[in-house]
Amino acid sequence: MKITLIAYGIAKEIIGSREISYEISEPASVKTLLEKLEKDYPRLHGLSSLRVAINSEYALGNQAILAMDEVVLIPPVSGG
Amino acid sequence: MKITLIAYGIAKEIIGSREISYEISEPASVKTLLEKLEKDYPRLHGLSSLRVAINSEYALGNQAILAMDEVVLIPPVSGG
Amino acid sequence: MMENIDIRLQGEAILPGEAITYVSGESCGGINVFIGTVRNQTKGKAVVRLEFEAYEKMAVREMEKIARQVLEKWPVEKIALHHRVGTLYPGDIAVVIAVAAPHRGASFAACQYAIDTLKETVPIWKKEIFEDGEVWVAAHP
Amino acid sequence: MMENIDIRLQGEAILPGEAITYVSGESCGGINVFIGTVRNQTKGKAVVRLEFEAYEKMAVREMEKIARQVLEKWPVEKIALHHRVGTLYPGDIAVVIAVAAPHRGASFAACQYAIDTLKETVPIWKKEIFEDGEVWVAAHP
Repeated sequence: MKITLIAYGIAKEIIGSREISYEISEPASVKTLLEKLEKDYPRLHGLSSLRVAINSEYALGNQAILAMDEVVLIPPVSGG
Repeated sequence: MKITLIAYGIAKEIIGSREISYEISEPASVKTLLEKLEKDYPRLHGLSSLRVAINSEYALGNQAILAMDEVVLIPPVSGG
Repeated sequence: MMENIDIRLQGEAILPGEAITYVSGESCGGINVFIGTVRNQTKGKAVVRLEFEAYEKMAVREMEKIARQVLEKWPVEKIALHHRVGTLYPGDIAVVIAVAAPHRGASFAACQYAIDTLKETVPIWKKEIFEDGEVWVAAHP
Repeated sequence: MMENIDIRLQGEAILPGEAITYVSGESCGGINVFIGTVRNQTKGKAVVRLEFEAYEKMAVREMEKIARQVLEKWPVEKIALHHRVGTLYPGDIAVVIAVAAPHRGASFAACQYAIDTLKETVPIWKKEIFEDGEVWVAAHP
């Protein structure tokens, strides 16, 4: 399954682009996505944290990812 | 000894004036002043607190009062 | 002695922006500001106006003491305490305290200490005027 | 749903007076304001500028969540959260939070909760640019 993956902050720099098309095997969850990402982009592993937002909400590890979801990588936030 | 007594807030209303000339017996202290005042103006006794400032500083009960001191009655403050 | 401290006791309207501008600077990361305003009611009774009076000389000294304590107790860069006197109406600003610090935790703690202490020690009094009477705030138990 | 809540994520300069004016009202006695500004140094290294970016849609939602939590947890009348994005220089304002409450204790506690939570949950990122390099703040342990 191909998803559109969006990345911000340092995750965007590591991925190389704000938005990429990314292939993941089904059934896909946040956990399986993160495992594949950390293999493809080992520098993600060095971050203090890496969360995933699905459709503008923080997602849990076992949450399923569907093809039409807006999937966003959230590295450590630093607003304020 | 005659002192000039200055009063603010509700203490001014009870004393009847911002400033009065007030006779106290020597040796005078904050404590003896307050005792005489509460006899002369019993309504002072009903206040939540009554402090005395001498020369712009809060005074302790045993502090002496001299004729040239600026003596000010400080009822409960309510700034802010 | 008064470096980094701005104390004002004023009859004119307080503008919070003046305290904020005074404490602002490139080395501070957090500014906490407390603005005390006149409420339109006290225990359900409509307030018409408030009359503030101050033992001015001592009030300024006590505000200076608070400011110096804040600079000693916390890593604070600058502090402004502006207090109004005279007649105020609901919505008017009675006091503004602004505290700038390199980090936000200190700015909150110092600002709260400043307003809490001001309310205990600074010789300023307010009388609430209602439609049918008036009362010196906190005068009686 | 958005009554008494003013959320902004903006590229233009933030004016603290706008948040203060929004929350002001005759029924509140205390307003607490936190202003986060860009420091001119981090661990002794001079900061040239900061670049803020936000996942805007979600950032606004998370700021709204914080505001609603504040209105549920404390007797707060109004809250404004204004956050800047884009390029900022030392001294510039990155965030302003203003909270109005009938009594001051709630205004302090609610404002501190709002900034603490914003820094944990709102998807906004800043990169510090130094003379000789740049770093995404908090990215690495």
